[in-house]
Amino acid sequence: MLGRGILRGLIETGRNFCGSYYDPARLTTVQYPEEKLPPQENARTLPFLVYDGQDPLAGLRCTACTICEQECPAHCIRIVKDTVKKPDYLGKMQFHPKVFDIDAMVCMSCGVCVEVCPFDSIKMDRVFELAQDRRALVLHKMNLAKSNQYYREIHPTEAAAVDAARDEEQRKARAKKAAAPAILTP
Amino acid sequence: MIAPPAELPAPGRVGWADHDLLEVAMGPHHPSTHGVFRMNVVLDGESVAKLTPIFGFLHRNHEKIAERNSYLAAIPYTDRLDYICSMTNNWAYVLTVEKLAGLPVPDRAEYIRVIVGEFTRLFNHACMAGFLLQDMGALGTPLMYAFREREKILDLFEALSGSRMMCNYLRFGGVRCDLPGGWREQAAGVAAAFHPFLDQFEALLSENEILRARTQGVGVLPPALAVNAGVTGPGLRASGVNYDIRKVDQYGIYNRFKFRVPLGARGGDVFDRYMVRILEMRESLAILEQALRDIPEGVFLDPKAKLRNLRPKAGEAYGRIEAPKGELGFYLISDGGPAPYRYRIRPPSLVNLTVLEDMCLGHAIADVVIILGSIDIVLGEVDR
Amino acid sequence: MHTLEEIIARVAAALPGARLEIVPNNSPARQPSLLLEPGRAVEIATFLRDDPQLRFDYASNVTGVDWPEKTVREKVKVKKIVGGMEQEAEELVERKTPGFLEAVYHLYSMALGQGPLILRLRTADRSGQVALPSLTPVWRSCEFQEREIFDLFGVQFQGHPDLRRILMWDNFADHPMRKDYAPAGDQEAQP
Amino acid sequence: MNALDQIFVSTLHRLAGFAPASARPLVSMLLIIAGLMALFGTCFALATILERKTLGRMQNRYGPNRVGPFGLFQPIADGVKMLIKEDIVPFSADQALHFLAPLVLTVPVWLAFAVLPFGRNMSAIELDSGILFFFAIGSASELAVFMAGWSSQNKYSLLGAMRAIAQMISYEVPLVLASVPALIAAGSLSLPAIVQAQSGFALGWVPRWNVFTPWGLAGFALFLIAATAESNRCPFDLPEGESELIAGYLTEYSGFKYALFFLGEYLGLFAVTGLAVTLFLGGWQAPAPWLQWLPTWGWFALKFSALIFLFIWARATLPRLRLDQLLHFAWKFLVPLALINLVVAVAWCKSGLWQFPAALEIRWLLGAGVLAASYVGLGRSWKGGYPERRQYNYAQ
Repeated sequence: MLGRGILRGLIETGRNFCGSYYDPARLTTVQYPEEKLPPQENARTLPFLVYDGQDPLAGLRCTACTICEQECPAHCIRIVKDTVKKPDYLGKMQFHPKVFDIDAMVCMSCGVCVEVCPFDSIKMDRVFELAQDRRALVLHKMNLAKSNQYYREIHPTEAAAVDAARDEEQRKARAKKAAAPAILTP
Repeated sequence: MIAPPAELPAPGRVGWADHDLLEVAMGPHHPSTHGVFRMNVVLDGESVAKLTPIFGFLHRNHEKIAERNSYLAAIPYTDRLDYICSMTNNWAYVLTVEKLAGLPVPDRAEYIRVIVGEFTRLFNHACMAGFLLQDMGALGTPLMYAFREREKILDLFEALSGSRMMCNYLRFGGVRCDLPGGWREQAAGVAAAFHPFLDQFEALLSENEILRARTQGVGVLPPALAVNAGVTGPGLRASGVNYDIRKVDQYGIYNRFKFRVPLGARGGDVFDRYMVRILEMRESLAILEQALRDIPEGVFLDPKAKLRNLRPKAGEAYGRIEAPKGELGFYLISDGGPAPYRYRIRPPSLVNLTVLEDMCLGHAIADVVIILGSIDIVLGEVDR
Repeated sequence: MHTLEEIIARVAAALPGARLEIVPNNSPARQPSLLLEPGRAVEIATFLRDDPQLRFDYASNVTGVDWPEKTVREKVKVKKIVGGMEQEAEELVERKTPGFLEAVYHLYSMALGQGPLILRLRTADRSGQVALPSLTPVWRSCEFQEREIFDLFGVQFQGHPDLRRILMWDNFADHPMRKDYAPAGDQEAQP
Repeated sequence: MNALDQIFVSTLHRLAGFAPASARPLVSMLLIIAGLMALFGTCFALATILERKTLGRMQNRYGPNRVGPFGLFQPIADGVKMLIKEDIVPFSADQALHFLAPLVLTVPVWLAFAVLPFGRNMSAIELDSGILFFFAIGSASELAVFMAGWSSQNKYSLLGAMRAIAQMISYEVPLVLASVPALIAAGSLSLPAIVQAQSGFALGWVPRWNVFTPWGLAGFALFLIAATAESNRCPFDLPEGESELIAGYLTEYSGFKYALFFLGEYLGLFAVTGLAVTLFLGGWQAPAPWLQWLPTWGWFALKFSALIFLFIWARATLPRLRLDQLLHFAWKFLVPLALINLVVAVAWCKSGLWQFPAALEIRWLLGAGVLAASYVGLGRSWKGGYPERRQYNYAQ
């Protein structure tokens, strides 16, 4: 009978119309500024540098090894190595970046730098309200540095795993150091 | 058409003197061309006399970029090829590099790849049906239904890979990270909720007389022309040719799943292409249920897989997968260096457009829009 | 799945005097290819498509590859008089292999479900004679992809129904995908 | 409850009383005009917002709710935006025609409201041939659409205008044919008389509305389909099919002229809905005897908004027909069905004289049978329209 399909379609949208008043599955709008969806734990936007302790610049984990600069697909990271060496969390003397710029206009937040970084010093942030009125979109070391505490907040499971590995290495290094003097004094 | 007064510029007068033909440029700034795609349509009254597609508006020379960067650095760029199905783009590229370098892939990673690949096919076909109806004038209701389901799947992808559309999730020899806790149950829930959505979608559309009147017998693609013109994917199967790369190449672990390949019933018109995609969605759901049920535990990335300086031996490889839009292939030539010597993408959308003019000749201008919608192209992949 | 040798035998039997060469490919993908001489390419292609045994009815992918001149330094055994005695001696010889443009066709058989047969067509050199026979009359799927090779590599396909640029704008002069392409104007904006 | 029912009529007389006796008819007419324009102006504003909210709800979203409580000030915002927007006229456009087109579309539509009976003796003019006047006015909109399409000198608007002309003319015929049975039943062309003919209740509780007779139901369905096509609403919104012709004859219009076109389209819809309510749903008659205490214009408003909801509902669901199918549907399906409906209606009125028992039931069954048979027969004969059901097989 001509029109039966049209009627079934009308019934379908009718059911949706009535359903939208009582069935949450049929009204899926999130009114953005007032209601906000809880951010996913794995979400990633622009990268940031992790620092330990209190002082953002001194506590940076980054050792300016420029692996991320080479591997970045969009070539948006620029690193200038500092001349003086400073001890890192294992006591080894490491360089530190004098200049660490990320051009936020070029970065496509792909996360490749996080994967290739051997020192867990660069991680992906989760903040996505990045609109600003200034055109200064080249993020310098100062704007990039964020505390490990903040990192543990936004990516709990990942941060816990990273911290556990670092503590393990620190413990092994300290145990090696404690055992080392015994060998030196025959 | 009444001749315009002499002093006014003659609108688009075409060479054919004897016929009053009207040359209309549809696109690139046109509401229904699925991106920046332009068609110069020569109209004889309302029916199409000639149609020339024009591409290149979204050309970023992705292949040149990939030939300058390392193998790993090309993966985030493959997300931007067919920007609706980023996971399957990654898969095609990673599959080819694994073929080129001979890298083994653990079982759990293969299962994860099938799961995310089939999820991508689900919402790609749903979006295609939604956009097709939008072109037909159904004010976005089917599109909104399709997008509502797509949002659920994109949330799963964001929980898994970090980003909704630009997933950058697959790596050579596996996947970037394991399934987060509870993801499998959520995914099973979303897959289960997809059946009622499909019934709702079919109730709204497949029976609709206006939809059938507008699409049956429109844009018929004969099988012989389809094969010769290299049309692949649901468009080819709608013409009755049984060629699904998941069954032909059996890449990944598709031979472990039981699923059927729907074929067109009436020689491949727009309605067939629409219905084949709807039936394919049900098959993808069947695969998803099987994959989610028996995904094994174990390592998700081959331990020996080198992430950074992967330098495959000199040689070449052509790998291809059944992407939602057709056969997506990658052809890599390596000269032993860190970057591919030649990096070529076989775009299903571009090759499927070869037959656009053949299907549109003689149809009304309203049908041209629907035929283009039924081919399901994405300009990121056409122009690369 | 026919091995390349069988295919060459069949082609030689059907088209006497057609010279086909096997180009090895030692990557784990094990996909060796067939080098055709451009003169009889269309004939061979039509045979490959229509032969009941082969039926390669689907040209999946058409790729352009640019092989510029390479100076190859090889150690060559040369007889040389050293200190009055004739000896074998290693010597570095610089050999320039001529550059050429190449069109690679990946063929599949949808009817028989057979895997990739790879054909290679090579031009004489990279500047003057860059003409190749177009295989669009045989497989229509090559139409847009051959236009792309013409646009990005500069290979002139003879017999192509509508050879013009497909991606770049029409009055663009150079061919961007060539290895020696230097983009005019500003370099990539370094941060 | 007569006071509340006649509240508008009494206030009108009281206000007209202030004017001198000679000017009284003029003043009362001016008051009526002012009242109608105010009423249907706000009705237009409300309709735009309620349409967008209803469409939204059917698509699992809210619809505009940011401007004012529940988005009710949205029409004001749209109106202001339309006023502020620059009014671009294409250089090669025919200036005079381009300017006149929206006016020629909107002004006649206001006239159509003069004859509609909104309540008991509440129609602006009591014309004897009210429906004739209505259809004469209704056909002026085609001219305006073509003026707009032609004067914009734009390919798309020309295609859109030619489509609009073909569609509107071919749907004028079933519109008129579908309303003729109601006239036969009432035996007069004047709308209040038609409403009067539909008063009273058969068997105690079934109102004597035309829609409860077989020919009335068929006529009502035909009338609604033709009315959708007449007012260019989905599934017949071909003239400004966005996906193909950008905006059809509206492409070159912007600013307030664009808003005028929308006003004209909505008013056309209101007028045709008002006529449908008058002809088939018993105008301002109450549906049940114990409900008659409610004011009559209230019942008219209720039925009116129910029909408007029906149009919005169709717009959310149905895709658009192609031009040839649209014309085929009109001439090969609606017009024959309307003619058959006419024959059944005449037989129905003549058979009122049968005396033998159960005359009413037999009459009903006969009418319904003939109409149903012709509906299915015509449906099957329409090759394009009757889509085949396809069986999809799977590879091995």
